[in-house]
Amino acid sequence: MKRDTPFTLLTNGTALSWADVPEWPLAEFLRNVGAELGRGERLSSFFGVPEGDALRLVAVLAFDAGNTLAVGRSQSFSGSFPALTATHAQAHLFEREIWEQHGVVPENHPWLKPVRKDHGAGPAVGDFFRVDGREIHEVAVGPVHAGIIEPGHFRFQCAGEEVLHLEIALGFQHRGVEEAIAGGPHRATVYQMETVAGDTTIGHATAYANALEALAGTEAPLRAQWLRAIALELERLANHTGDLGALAGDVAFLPTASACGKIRGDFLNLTALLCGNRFGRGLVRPGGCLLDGDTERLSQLRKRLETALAEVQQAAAWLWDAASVRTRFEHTGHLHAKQAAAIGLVGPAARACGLVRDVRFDHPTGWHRFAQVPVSVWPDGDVFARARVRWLEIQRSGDFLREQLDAVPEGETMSSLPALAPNSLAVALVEGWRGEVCHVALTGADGKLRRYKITDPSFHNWTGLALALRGQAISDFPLCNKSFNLSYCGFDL
Amino acid sequence: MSVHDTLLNRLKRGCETMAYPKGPAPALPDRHGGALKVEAAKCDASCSACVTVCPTEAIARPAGKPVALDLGRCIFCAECVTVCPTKAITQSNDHRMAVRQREDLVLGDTGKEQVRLAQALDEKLRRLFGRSLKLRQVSAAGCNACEADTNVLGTIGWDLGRFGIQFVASPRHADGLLITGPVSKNMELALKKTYIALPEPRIVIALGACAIAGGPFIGHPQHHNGASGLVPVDLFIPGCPPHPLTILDGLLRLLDRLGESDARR
Amino acid sequence: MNLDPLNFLGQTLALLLLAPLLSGCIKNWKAKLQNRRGPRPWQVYFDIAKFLRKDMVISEHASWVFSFAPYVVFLTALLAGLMVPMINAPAPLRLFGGVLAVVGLLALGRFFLALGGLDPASAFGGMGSSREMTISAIAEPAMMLAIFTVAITAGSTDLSQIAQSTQSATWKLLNPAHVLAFAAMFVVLLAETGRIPVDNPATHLELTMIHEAMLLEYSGRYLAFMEWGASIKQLVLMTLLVNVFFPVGLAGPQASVAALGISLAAYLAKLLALSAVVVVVETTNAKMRLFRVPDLLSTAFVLAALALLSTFLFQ
Amino acid sequence: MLLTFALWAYVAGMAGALVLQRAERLANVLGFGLAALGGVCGVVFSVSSLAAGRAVTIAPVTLWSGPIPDVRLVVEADALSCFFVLIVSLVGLAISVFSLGYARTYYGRKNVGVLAAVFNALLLVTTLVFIAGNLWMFLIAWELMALLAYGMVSFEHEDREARQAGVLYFIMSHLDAACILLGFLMLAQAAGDFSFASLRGIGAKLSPQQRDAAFMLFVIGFGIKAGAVPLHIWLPVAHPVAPSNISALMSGVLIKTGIYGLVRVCFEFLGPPPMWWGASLLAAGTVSAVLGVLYALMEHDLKRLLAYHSIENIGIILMGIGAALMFLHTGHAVLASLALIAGLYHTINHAVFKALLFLGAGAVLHATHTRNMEEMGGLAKRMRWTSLFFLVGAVAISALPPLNGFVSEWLTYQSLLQGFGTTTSLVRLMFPLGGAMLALTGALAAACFVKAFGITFLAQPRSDHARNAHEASLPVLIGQGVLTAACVFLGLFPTAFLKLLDPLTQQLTGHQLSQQLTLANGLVLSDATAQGGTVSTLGITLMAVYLLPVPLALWAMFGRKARTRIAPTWDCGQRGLTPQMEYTATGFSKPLRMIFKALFRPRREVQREYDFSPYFATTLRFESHMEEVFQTRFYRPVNLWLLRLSRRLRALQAGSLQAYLIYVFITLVALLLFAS
Repeated sequence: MKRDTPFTLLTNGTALSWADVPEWPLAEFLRNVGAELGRGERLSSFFGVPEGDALRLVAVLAFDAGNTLAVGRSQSFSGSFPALTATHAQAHLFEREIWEQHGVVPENHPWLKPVRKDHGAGPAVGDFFRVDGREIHEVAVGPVHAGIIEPGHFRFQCAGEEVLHLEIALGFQHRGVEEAIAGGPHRATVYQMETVAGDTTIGHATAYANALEALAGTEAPLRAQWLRAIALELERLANHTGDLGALAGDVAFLPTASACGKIRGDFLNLTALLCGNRFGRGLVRPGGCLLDGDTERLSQLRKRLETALAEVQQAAAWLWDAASVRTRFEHTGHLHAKQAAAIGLVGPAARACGLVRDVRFDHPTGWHRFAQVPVSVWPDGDVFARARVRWLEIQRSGDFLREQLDAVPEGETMSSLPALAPNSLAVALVEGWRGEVCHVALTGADGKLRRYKITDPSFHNWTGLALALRGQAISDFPLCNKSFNLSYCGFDL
Repeated sequence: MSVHDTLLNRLKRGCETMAYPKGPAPALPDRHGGALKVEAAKCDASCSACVTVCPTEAIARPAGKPVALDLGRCIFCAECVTVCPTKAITQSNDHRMAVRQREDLVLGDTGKEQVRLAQALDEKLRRLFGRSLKLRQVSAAGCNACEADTNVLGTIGWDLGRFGIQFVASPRHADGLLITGPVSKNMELALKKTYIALPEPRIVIALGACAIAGGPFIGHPQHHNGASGLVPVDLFIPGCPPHPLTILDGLLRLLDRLGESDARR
Repeated sequence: MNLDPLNFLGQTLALLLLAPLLSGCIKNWKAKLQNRRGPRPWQVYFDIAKFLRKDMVISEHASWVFSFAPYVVFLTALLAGLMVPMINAPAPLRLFGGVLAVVGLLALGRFFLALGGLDPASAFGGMGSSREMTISAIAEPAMMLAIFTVAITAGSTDLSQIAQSTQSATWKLLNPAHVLAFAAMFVVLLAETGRIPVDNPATHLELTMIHEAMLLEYSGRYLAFMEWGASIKQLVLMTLLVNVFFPVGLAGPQASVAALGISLAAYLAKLLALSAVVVVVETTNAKMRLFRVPDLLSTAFVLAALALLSTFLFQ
Repeated sequence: MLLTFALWAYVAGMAGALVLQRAERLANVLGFGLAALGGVCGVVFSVSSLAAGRAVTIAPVTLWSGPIPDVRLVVEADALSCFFVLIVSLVGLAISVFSLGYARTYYGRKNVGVLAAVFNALLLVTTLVFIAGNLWMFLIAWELMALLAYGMVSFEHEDREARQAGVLYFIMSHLDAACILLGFLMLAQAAGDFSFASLRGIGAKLSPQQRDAAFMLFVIGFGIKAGAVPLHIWLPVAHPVAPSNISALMSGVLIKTGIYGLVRVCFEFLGPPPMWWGASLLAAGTVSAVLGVLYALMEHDLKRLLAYHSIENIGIILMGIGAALMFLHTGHAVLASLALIAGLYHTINHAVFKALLFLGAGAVLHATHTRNMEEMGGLAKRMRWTSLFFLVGAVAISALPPLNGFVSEWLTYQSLLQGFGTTTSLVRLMFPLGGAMLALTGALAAACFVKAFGITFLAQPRSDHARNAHEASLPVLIGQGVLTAACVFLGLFPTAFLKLLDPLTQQLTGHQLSQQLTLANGLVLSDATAQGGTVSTLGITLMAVYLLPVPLALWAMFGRKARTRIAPTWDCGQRGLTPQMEYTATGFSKPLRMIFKALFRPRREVQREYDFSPYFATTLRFESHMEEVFQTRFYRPVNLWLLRLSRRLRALQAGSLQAYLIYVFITLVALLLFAS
C-alpha cells in the first residue's frame, strides 16, 4: 500500500538518479521529515553532502509498515538549520554528527556535543552533565576497561550505589573510514568495509556489495546471494552465542559462560570452513562471492552445525533453569517500548522492547526475498528480554541454515561488476546481528563515489543504554552493557 | 539447573582443553593459508603484478633487489598469491609468525624466505615471567576482531590460564601490555597513561596488522599507524586478525614454553 | 607460658604454605568443573613470587596509610591463624586470644584494607571499601552468634577448649544447634572470603568487584602481601569452620606423633571436602544482586539465632 | 591533701583567667596552665589512693555549713569517686594542654579569659560532683555543672544553631536535675539525713513500689545526663556546637557523671536490685549502642558523628552495668564484679578515646574551617601527626585489638557469655542476643570510622581549605599525644590497670577480682573462670613484632632490587581524577541506609527539568532526607500536648482577685483532708 508522501520511494538495495531525489528548501525539507517521523516512521540515515562551501542535507526514511524506503534532500544552504531533535529524539546523534563533520549548527539542539571529536582534542574532554546534590559523586569508567573490550568513556552521576544519570562519550576508535572512501572505490576500500566492525564483517561487506551492485545496475548471482545469507546467519549465530555466554559470565554463572565461549569458537570455525577467515573476510565481494563451497564442504558444515546447535541448546537450558540467574536478569536495565521507538532503537535491543523491526522481514533483499526468517520479539525490554530475543534468534537462524543447506541452489558465484552509474544514489540495508546496517552511496558526475555514509546499528542504540541505566544500581551496569553489547568501532568509524 | 546434572554432564564431557603444546597443534582452517613464503629466485625482475594488487602496499620492489614483502603490513588477503605468475609468493600453511624485531617481518632477501621466529625473553625476564605472566589489554582503534580472538584464548578449549598467563583488570597488577588496533589519535593519551601505570619490568606485545603498521587503515591521518612509534614493542604478531593459534604460539614462544615439539630456529 | 617453638614454627609455616595452595586448589577445581584444565594449584606461589620481585608503582594521592595497610593485613591474618587449632588442639598462641581475638584481628585487617582502598582517591576503591564494610557489618553479628552458640555449650571462648569439648561428646556434632551454627558459619565464610554468591573473585568488571576493587591500586610486594593475607584469612576461616565446628580427628594436647599424623590427615581431608563444597556452590550459582546480599546474611543471622535457641531448648 | 591542692589550682586558674581577661595570651597560659597543674595533682591523688587500696580515702569533711541547720556541704572520697576523679583529671590534663594551643585561634575573636575560667570552673565543679559527701553538695555541684556547660555550649552565640542547642541543653539538664532531686528526696525522707553515709543501703527501708519509683526517677535523671536512647536528643545537638576542647570535656567527662550517679545509686543506695532493673538497663544499653552507631553512620558532620558515637559507647557501658545488676540479683557476685569492671573499664576507655577523637576533630576543624567531611580529604599528608592520633582513636573506638576499646568489649563479651548460664528463666537469652548486638555495633562502628577517617584524611583534598591545611601547633599535638599514650597503655597493660579497680569492686560488690583476672604474671587477661577464654593484647603486639621479620625477609630475599615509583592514580586512561570523582561520606554509608531503611525512613526527591524532550534533561537535582524518628515520633507530640495543656491552663489566670482567693481556699481544704 503506497501512502501519499512527498518523498520518493525506493526499495532496499536499489538505486535512483540524484535528480529524481525530491528537493525542497531547507525549512520545508525539515518539516516533511518531521511530519514523517511524527507518523511513526524511522530515520535510517540523515547526513550532509557538501557542495562547494555550502551543504545539502539528505534524509533516508524507512517505512517499515510500507516495506519501502523514502529519500529526500534539501537545497544547499550554509550557517545553521533548525534542529529536529527538539521534537524527534531519534535525529539527535545524526544532527550532532552533521555539526561536527560540516560545521553547520543545529539551532537549539538540546545536547550539542561532539560525537567523535576528531579535530584536535580527543574525546571525553568536554564538560559532562552534572547532577547537583550534596551526596552526588561521579564515577568515571574511562577508555581502558578492566576486561578485553573496546575503549569508551562512561560518566555516571551516582548517589551511593544508585545511578542517576549516565553519559557515554565515544570516539576513541575513530580511524577515518568514511573520509577514506571519497573518490573510491579504491583498492583498500573493500577491506576497510570488512573491518568497519570486525564482528559484523559479513553485514557491512554485503551492504557495500549491494550498494555497488545497485549503482552498477546489476545483481549478484543467486548462488552468491545464497552464500551471503548463509554467512550472515552463521555470523549471527556466533555472536549471539558469544553474548549469551558473556551475559552468563557477567553474573558469574560459570557453566553457561564456559560452554558458550567454546561453542562461539565452533561457529566461527564454520565460517572459516567456508572462507578460511573466522570472521568471513575475503568471502563477500561486489559482484558476488570470491569463494564457493563444494558439496563435500557444505555437508561437513551441515554436520558440524548440528552438533554446535545441540551444545548451545544444552548451555542455554542451564541458563534459563537457574533461578539465581533469572533474578539478576529480570527488571534490570528496563526500557519501555515508547522510549525505544522515540530514540529509534534497532535490532535485538528494539525487538526486546516489543517493536517488530527486522530488515530481513520489512525490507527483504538478496536471498531473504525467497526464504523467510520469523522475527523474534519479546515484550519486557529488560536484560532478560534481550537475552531471550538472542536465544530465539539462535534457534531461528539454526532452522534457516538447516533448511537452506538442504537445498543448495546451482550456478556460479562471481560475476564481473560494470562501471558505476554517475550521479546516482543507492541505499542498502542489511540486518546485521546487532540490527540494521545502512550504507548510502552517492556517485559524482565521473562515476566515482562522491559521498558514502555508513550507519552501524550501534549508532542508534547507544542512547538506549544510557536510558536503561537511569535508576539502576551501578553494579548492574556491566550486565546491562553486555545485554546491548554495542560496537564502539561501528559507532566511531 | 540442579547440582546433580551439572556434575553428571561434566564427568561425561571430560576435559575439553586441547593437548597443545604437549600434543600436536590443532589444524588451521584449510583455506586460511597461514604465513606467506617468498622465493626471490622465482620472482622475475620485470613483473610487478603483486605490488599493484596489494591493498596495503605491503610489497615493494627496491631497485636492483628482489621483491620485499612486509608481513607486518600484510592483511593476508592472498591477492598477491593468486596474481603472481611465477608462484614466487606462496602460502606456507604455517601458523607460526610471531617475531621480536620489526625488520624480521620483511621477507624476500636470500635466507629470509620465511619469518625468523621470535626468540624467548632474556634470562632475567624469563625467570620472572616464565610461569606467571599477567597482561593488560589495550584496544586502541581497530575492528574488535583481534580482541575477539584474544578472548577466545580464555575459553575452555584454548585455556590460556593453564600457562599462568592471565588478563588482569588493573595495569598495576600487570607485567605486559597487549595492544590491538592502530592507536588512534584519540587513544594516544590513554595508551601512554596505561604504559606509565605498568610497574617495571614490563613487556609490550603488538597484536594484529593494525597494531604493527596500521592494517587496512594504513596511512589514515586519524591514527599513528601502529604502536611501535609510541611504546617500545617486544613482540609482533601479524595477522588480520591473527588466528588464536598464532597468538598462543607467539606468547608461548616468548616464554620459551613450547618445549622441543616444534621450536624452529 | 607453654609457647613451645616447634608448634609455633610448624603452624606458621603451615599457614604460609598451605593458604596459597588451598586457593590454588579451589581455582583449579572450579576450572575442572568447567571442563578446562585450568591453572595448576601451585600457580598462586608463582604469582606471589613474581609480585615480590617486581617494582612498585604507588599513587601520588596515597598517604602513609596506603603503605602501612599491606603489612597489617598480612600480619593480622597470620596472628589470627596462630590462634586457631590446626593439627593439635592447643593452638600456639592459645593463651593470647580466643575466638573474640581471632574475629577482632580479622576485623583489624579488614579495617586497614578498606582504608588502603580509599586512599588512592579512585572511585572503585571507595566503592569496594563501602561494600566490604557493609557486608562485614551484617556478617559479623551472624558469625558472633554462631560462635556464641558453640562457646556456650563449651563454656569458654578459648578455641582449643571449644574444640575439645565438642569433640568429646561426638553425638553433639549432630544436634540441631551445631548443624545450624555450621550452616550460618558457612554462609559467613562465603561472604567474608568473597566467594560467588556474594562477590566474584575472578571478575574483570571493576563496578561489580568488592574485595578486588580495593586492591586495584596495589602492585609489587604490597600486592603480594595483600593476596597472601587474603588467602591466609580464607584458610583461617575454613580451619575455624572445620576444626571448631566439626572437630573430628583433632589430636589432643599431649598427642603422640601417630595421633598428630592422623590429625593432620583428617584436617587436610576436611579442608579439601569443604573446598569441594565451596567450589560446587560457586559453580552452580550466579552472583547475587548487591542489595540481596544483606538478605542472605540476615538469613545466616536467623540461622545462628535458631542455633542459640536450640541450645536452650535441647540442653 | 593533693586533692585540695588540685581544687585550689582550679579556683586559682579560674580567678586568674577572669582577672587577666584583657591580656589574652597571659590569661590563656595562666588559666589552662593551672588547669593542667590541677589535672596532674588529681591524677596523682586518685592513682595513689586507688593503688593503696584504701576503701575510704578522705573522711567526710564539711566545706561550709550555712545558717540553716543540716544544710552543709560535705566532701567525701571513696574508691568509686577516686576512679571518676582519675577520669576527670586525666582528660582535663590532656585537654588543658591541648587548649594552650587551640585557644590561640580565638585571639581577637572571642574572650579567651572567659573560656579558660569556665573550663577551670567546669573541672572544679565536676570533681566536686564526684567527691560530694552529701545531698546538698551533690545537687549544687550538679546544677553548677549544668549551668557552666550551658554557657559553653552557647559560647559561639553568634550562630543561631548554638543558641538553640544551648536552650535545648538547658531544658534537658534541668529535667534530669528535677528527676534526681525527687529521687534523692524520697531516699532522704526515708533516711532522715542528707549525708550519703546514712543513705547507704536505705533501699531496704523503702517499700518495693517506692524503690522501683526511685529507681525509675534515677534512671531517667542520670539517663538524660548520660545520653541513653530515648533521652539522647540533646547530645548530638549540643556537643558539636561547643568549642572543640569543651565538647571533648563534655563527651569525655560530663556524660560520665550520669554513669557515676547510676552506679552510686544502684549499687550502694537502693540495696539488692530486682531482676527487671538490670534487664531494663541491659536492654536500654543495647538499644542505645545499636541506634547510636546507626545514626553516627549517616552523619557527614564530623563532630555530630562523634557525638552519636558517645551515645553508642554509653550504651555499651550501660550493658555492662545492667548485666552486673542482673548477676547481683541472681547472687553471682564474682560475675557481677566482672560485668561492673567491664562497664567501668569502658567508661575510662571511652573518656580517653572520645576526648582524643574530639581533639583531633578540633585540630582538623581549625585547619579546614568546616565540620562537613565532604569538604575535607588528603589531610593525612598535610597533618601527619593529627592523622596518626585520629587513626589510633578510630582503631580504639572500633574495638579492634590491640587497643583499649577491644579489651573493655572483650570483658563485656565474657560477662555476657557467662551470663547465659546464671539463670534458667527466658531472660538469659538476653545475654547472647546482647552479645550479637554488641558485635553488630562493633562492626558498624568499624564501618563508620573507616568512613570518618577515610573521607576526612585520605585521598584528594575536596576543598581549598583542605588543600592548604597545615599541621596543628605543638601543644595541640602534645594534648592528643597524652591521650594516645593513655589509649595504648590502657590497651596493652589491662592487668596493671585492673589492680586499681580492686578497692572499687570490693566496695560495690564485695570481691577483689584482679588476681583471678591476671595470668602469666600480668601478660594475659583471663575471664576469671577455670578454663575460660584468655586474651593478651600485649602478647598480640609482641607476636606481631616477632613475626614482622617474615614479610621483611621475603622482601629482602626476593625484592631487593625492586624500586618504587610515584605515578598518577590509575584512572582508566582518561584525563585525570577530580575530587568530584572521589567517594562521598553519604555515598559510603548509602548501602547501610538502604538496609536499615525501616529505621531511617529515607525520602528522596529527584527534580528533573528539560526544555524540549524528556530524554535530554537540562538540570537534575537529587535530595534525600532522613526522618529524625525520636523527634517526630516522641518529643514533638509531647511538646504539642504540653503546649495545648498550658494554653488551656492559662484560662485559670482569670485576673480577678476573688478567683485567686477561692483557689487558695480550695487547696487549704484539700491539704487538711490529706493531712488527717
